[in-house]
Amino acid sequence: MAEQILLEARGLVKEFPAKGRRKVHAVSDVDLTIRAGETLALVGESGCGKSTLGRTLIGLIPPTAGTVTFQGVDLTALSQRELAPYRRQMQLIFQDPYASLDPRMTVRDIVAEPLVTYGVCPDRAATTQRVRELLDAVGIPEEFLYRYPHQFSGGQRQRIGIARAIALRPRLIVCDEPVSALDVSVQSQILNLLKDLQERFALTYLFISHDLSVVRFMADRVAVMFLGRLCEIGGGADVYAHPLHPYTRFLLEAIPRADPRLRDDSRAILQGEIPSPIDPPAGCRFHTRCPYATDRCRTETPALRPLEDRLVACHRAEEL
Amino acid sequence: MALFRKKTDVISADLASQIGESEGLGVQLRRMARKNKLAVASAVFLALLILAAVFVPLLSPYDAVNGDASIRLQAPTAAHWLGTDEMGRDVLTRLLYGARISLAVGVVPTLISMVIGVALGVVAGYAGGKTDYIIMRLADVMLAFPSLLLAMVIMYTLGDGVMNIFLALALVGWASVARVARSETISLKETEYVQAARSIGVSPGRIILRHILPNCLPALIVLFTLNIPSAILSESSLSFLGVGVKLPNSSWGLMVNMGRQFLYNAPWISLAPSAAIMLVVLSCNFLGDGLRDALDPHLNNE
Amino acid sequence: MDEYTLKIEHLSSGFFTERGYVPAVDDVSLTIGKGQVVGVVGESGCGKSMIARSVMGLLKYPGRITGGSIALAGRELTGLTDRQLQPIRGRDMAMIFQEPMTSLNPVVPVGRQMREALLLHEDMSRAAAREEVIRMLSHVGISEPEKRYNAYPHELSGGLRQRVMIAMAMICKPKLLIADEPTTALDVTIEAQILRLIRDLSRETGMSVLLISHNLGVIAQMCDKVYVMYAGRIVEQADALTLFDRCAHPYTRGLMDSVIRLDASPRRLPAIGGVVPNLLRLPAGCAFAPRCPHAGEKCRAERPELDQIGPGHWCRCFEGRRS
Amino acid sequence: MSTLKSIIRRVISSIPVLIGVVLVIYLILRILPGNAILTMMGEHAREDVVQQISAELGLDKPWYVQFWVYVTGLFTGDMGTSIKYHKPVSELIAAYFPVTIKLSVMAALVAWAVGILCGVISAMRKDRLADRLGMGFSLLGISVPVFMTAMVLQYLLAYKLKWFPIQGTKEGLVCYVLPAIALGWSSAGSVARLTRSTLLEVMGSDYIDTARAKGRSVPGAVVFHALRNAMIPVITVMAIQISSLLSGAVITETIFSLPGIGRLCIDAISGRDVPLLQGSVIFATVLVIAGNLVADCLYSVLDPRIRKEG
Repeated sequence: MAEQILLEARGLVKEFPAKGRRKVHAVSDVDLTIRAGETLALVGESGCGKSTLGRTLIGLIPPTAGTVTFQGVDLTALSQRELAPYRRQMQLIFQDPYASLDPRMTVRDIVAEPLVTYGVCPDRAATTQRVRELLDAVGIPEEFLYRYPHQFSGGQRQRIGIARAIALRPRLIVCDEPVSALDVSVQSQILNLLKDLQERFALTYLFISHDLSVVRFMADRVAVMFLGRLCEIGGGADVYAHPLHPYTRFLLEAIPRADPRLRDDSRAILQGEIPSPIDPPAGCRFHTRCPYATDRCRTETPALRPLEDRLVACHRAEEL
Repeated sequence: MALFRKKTDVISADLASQIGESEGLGVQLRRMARKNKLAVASAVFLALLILAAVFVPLLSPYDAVNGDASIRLQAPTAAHWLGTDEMGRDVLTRLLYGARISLAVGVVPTLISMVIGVALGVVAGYAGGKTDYIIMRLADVMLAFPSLLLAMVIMYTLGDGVMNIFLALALVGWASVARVARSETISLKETEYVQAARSIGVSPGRIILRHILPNCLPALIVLFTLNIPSAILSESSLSFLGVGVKLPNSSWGLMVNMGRQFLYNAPWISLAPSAAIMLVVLSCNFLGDGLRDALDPHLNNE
Repeated sequence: MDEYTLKIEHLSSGFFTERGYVPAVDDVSLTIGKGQVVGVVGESGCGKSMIARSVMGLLKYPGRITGGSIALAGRELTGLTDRQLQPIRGRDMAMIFQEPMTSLNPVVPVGRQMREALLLHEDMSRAAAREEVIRMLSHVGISEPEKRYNAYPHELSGGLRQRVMIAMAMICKPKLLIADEPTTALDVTIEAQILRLIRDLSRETGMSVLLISHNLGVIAQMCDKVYVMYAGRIVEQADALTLFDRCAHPYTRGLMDSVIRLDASPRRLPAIGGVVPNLLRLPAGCAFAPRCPHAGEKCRAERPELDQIGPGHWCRCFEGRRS
Repeated sequence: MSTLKSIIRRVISSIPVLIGVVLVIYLILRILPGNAILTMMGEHAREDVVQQISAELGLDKPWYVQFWVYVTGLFTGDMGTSIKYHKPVSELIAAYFPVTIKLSVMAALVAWAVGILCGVISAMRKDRLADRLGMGFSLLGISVPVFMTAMVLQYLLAYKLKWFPIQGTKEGLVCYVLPAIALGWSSAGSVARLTRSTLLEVMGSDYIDTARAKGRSVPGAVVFHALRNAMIPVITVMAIQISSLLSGAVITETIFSLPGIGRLCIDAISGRDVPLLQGSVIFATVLVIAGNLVADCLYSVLDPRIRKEG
C-alpha cells in the first residue's frame, strides 16, 4: 500500500453558530492523515461531526481553524479561485440517491456537468461519449442516457452519482454514507462497485458511515469519532478484533449479531443519551457515558497517542 | 437530525420509477390535460378571449366610441347580446375593446414583477447574510402597504395612463414574488444535488441558472398564473375608483365604474364587465391549479 | 382456540392505484403465541409493513384488505368497522413506528400525548393518569420523568422519543405490540438499549411482539420465530435457531450471505443480482425466479406452495429441501 | 417570561419596517417623476397662496430635512395639516378610522371563521359533495371582484329586499353587514383553500398514525392533533390577508359610502391633498403591521418550536 500521504489535517476545528450566541462544536482539534490508494473509514454515531469533517477536508466547508494540506499544498490558505484545480481532484458521493441527482436534468447532463465545468472534452459529442464510458464503468446501460433520475431505482441512481464523482479522475473521493439508504442486497452491489473502481482508477476513499459492518468490509484503516473528536485510529482488522478505546468497544458490542446463539442479555450496553455538541462535556467528551471515567477523564482532554500500532485518545486505554 | 431516509421512501420511489414512462415536460403537460379538464377548458376560454379582443373590429359591426342614442340603455337583445350603455353603444363590443387593456394589465406588470421578484428573491435566498436581510426588509416594507393604496399613491404621482398602471402594479407585485422565490431557493440550496454541483466547483452563477431556476420553475409558473388575476383585479379596482384607466382608453374596471349610476335600471352595463373579470380570474386559477399538479415532480410519481 | 395472541390466515391486502391493483400482501398466514416475539424480515417493498397496518386497520389510502382473517386473542378483526376497532387499538394491541422524529405531535408535550392514550381507554382522573404516565416514563428508563412530562418532542433525542413511544404503547398493557422497524432510524448504541427494553417489557408482562425489520441482526437477537417475506409472499418460516442455522429458501440464503461478518475481510460481498420485482408486473411462477441461481423451468411456470420441510420449518420453493 | 420577551423583540423588529414605509411613501410623493407636490401646487394659481403653502410644508428645505421633521412629527401624532379640510390630518384620521376598523375586523372575523370551517369540512369530506361545494364557494370568492359582490348585494338585499340600509352608517352596526360580507368573501376563500390543503397534508403525517394507533377516531385525531398543526401556516396567510382586506375596504367604503380611511384616501387624491393622502396611507399600513404583529405572536403561541428560540 503506497505510503505517500495524500491529505493531512492538523488541528482542524469547525464550529457553527447556534441559537443565542452558543456554538455547535462539530469538529474539535482533529489531526488526520489519508494515504494514497487506501480506504480510510470515518465511523461514529449521528451528530459526531463525521460529515462536517469530511466536507471540511475537501474544502466544501471553510474550517474555523487548523490546516488541510493536499499533496503538500496548504488548501486552507488558498482563495476560492486558487482552490479550483485541487477541488477537481477531490469529489463527494452522497447518501440519498433521490436527492443527489437534479430531477430536471437527464442522466447525460448530470454526469457531463463536471466535464463541462472544466472543459475536459473538446465538443458535445466527445463529452457524450465520455459520459457513455463513465456510465458503462458503473454498470448503467447506454440506452438510459437521456432518461430522468426518477426513472431509476435507488441502486441505479447511486451508480449515476458515482459516475459523476469519478468523471474528473479525482485522487480522493469522500463517500458520505453512500449505502445507508439502500437495501441489503443493493448495498452489496454498490460496495463491490466502489472497490472495483478503487482498483481500476487508483482512487483513495474517505468512507463515512455509521454502519460498522459496512465499514468492516470497506476499510483498510478505521477512525472512530465521538462528538467532534477522534478517539481511535487503526487498521480495520486490529480495531475490530480488540478495540482499545472504551467507546469503540461499546460500539462494536452493540451491533446486533445475525446469530441467535450469540444472544446473551447480560452483555454490557452503553447507557445514556448522545450528548449535544452545543455544550460538549469537559475533559474527555465520552466521560458522561463511560463506566470507567475517573476524575482525570472529567478534567483533562486525552490526546491521541500511539499505542500498539494504533492511535488512541484515552487515559486508561492500557488498563481496560 | 433524521439519520437517513427511511427505507419505505426508497421503495415507493422504486415502485414508481419502474411504472413511469420517460417523463419530459411535454409528457407531464399531456398528463395534466387528461387529468384536469377544467384547466384545459380555462386555457381554451382565455385563448378565445384574447383572439376576440384582437380581432374585435372584424367581429363586431358596432362602433365602440360613438353610439346610437336612440337605442340607449337597451336590455340585452339578439342584436346587442349584452345590451347597450347610456350612450347607446354596444356593451359587448366595448367589453372586447376593454379586454385589450384589462388582459394586458394582467400579464405585463405580472411579467415585470416576476422578473424583478425572482432576480431579487433568488439572490437573497442564495447569497444569504446581509444581502438577504436588506432585500427581505425592503420586501417586508412593500408588503406592509395595502396593495391598492400603494398603487393609488403611485398612480397619483405618475399621473394616469396605461404605462403608469403597468409600472405601479409591477412595483406593488414584486415583493410577494421575491418572498416565494427566496424560500424556494433556500430549500433548493440545501439539496444534495446543489451541494454536489458546489463540490464539483460549478460557479454560483451557473448553479443558479442550471439547478436553482429550473427547479423553481413549477412554483414560479403557478405563481405567474395566479398573479395575473390579482393584477387584473387591482387594475379594475383602480379604474373603478377613478384613479386607473381614464377615457378615451377603456378597461373593464372603468366600464363598471361608468355603469354604476345606471345600476338600478340598466345593471348589465356594470355586470357584464364584472362577470368578464370573474371568468378570466376563475380560468387563471383553474389553469394555475392544473399546472401545479402537472409540474410538481413528486406528484406525478404516484 | 385463543391460545394464540395473533392468528392471521390467508391475509391479502393491497393498493388500488390508477395503474391497477398492487398485491402488497398475498395469502399470508402467521401466528404469535402468548409472550412470543415473532419477526417478519424482508427488503423494502416486500409487504412487511403492510401486514402490520392490516392488523391495526390503519391502511393508507388506496390500501384495503382484500381477503383472509386476522384474529386478536380469538376475536376476528377484519370484519369490524373503524368505530369497533377504536377501543381495541391502544388497549389490546399497540404499535410503534420507525421514525421517532415524526411520530409524536410536535406542538403537544409528550406527557399529555401519553395521558391521551390512557384516558381513551380507562376512565380515571387526569391527575391519576398523569401519575401513571410519569411512572411509565421512569419504567422505560427515562430520567427526570416529571420534567420530561412537559417536554416537547423537538427537545428530546431520537432514543428518548422512541422510549416515549414504547411507554405510550405499553401504558394500557396491550396483549400485542407491533413494532415496525423500531430501531432503523437509531444509532447502534441507542438501538441496543431500545431492543433490550422491548425484550424486557415483553418478558415482564407476557406481551406478544410482532417485530418488523430488514436487519437480520435485530431479528436474530430478538425473535423466537421468523417469517421471511419476498414480493408480498412468505417464502420461508422457522424458529430463529433453525432459520439462521440451515435456511432452505435461496432468497433467505442470499440475505444471510450478504450479511457482513465482522471477523473476516472478504475481497467481494456476495450480492443477490437483479432488482426487487415490480408488484404490478409480477412474473408467473415463483416471484424470486428471475433472481434465483437455482431457478428451473418449473419455478418460472408454476407458483410453489408453502410446504413443511421440518418441525415448524416451512419453505415456498420446489428445490427447498436441496440446500 | 419568554413569550413576552419574544413579543417585545418582534415589536422592535417591526420599527425598521415602519420607518421604511414612511420613507417609501415620502419618496414616492416627492421623487417620482410628476412630483405630487407640484401637481398639487399647480391647482392654486395665486402666488401668495403658493408661498404660504410651501412655507407651511417647509418645501424650501432639502427633502431629507423635511423628512426628518415629518418623522419626528409622526411620533408626536402631528401628521401635518390637510390642504382640503384645513384641519390636522391626525384629527381627520381619528374621526374616520373607527369605521375602517369596525369594517375590517367584522370582515376578518366572518371570513376566517367561515374559511376555517369550510376548509375543515372540505378536507374531512375530501372529493365528496361538501368538498366540491366548499371549494367552489372559495374559488368564486377569490375570483369575483369585491366591487361586483358589493354592488350585487347592495342591489338585491338593500335596494330590492330592503333588508339592509343601502349606504351610510346611520343605522349603526347593521350598515356594516353587507360591506363585511363583500369584503370578507375573498379572504374566506383563500383561508378555506389553504386550511383544506394543510389539513390534508397534516393528516398524512406520522403522528396522526400514532394517534389512530392509540385508539383515536379520525375526527378525534383531526380535532386533537391535526387542527392545531394545520393552523400554523394558516395564521401566516391571515396576516397577509389583513393588507388585502384594507385594500378591499377602500372599495366597499366607496360603494356603501362609509366614512373610513379608504374614503379619506380617495378624497385626498381627488382633492390633491398630499399630507392627508400620506397620513391615511401610513395609518392603514400601521394597521397592517399591527395585524402582522398579532399574527406573529399567535404563531409563537401555537408553535412551541418557535417560542423556545423566542
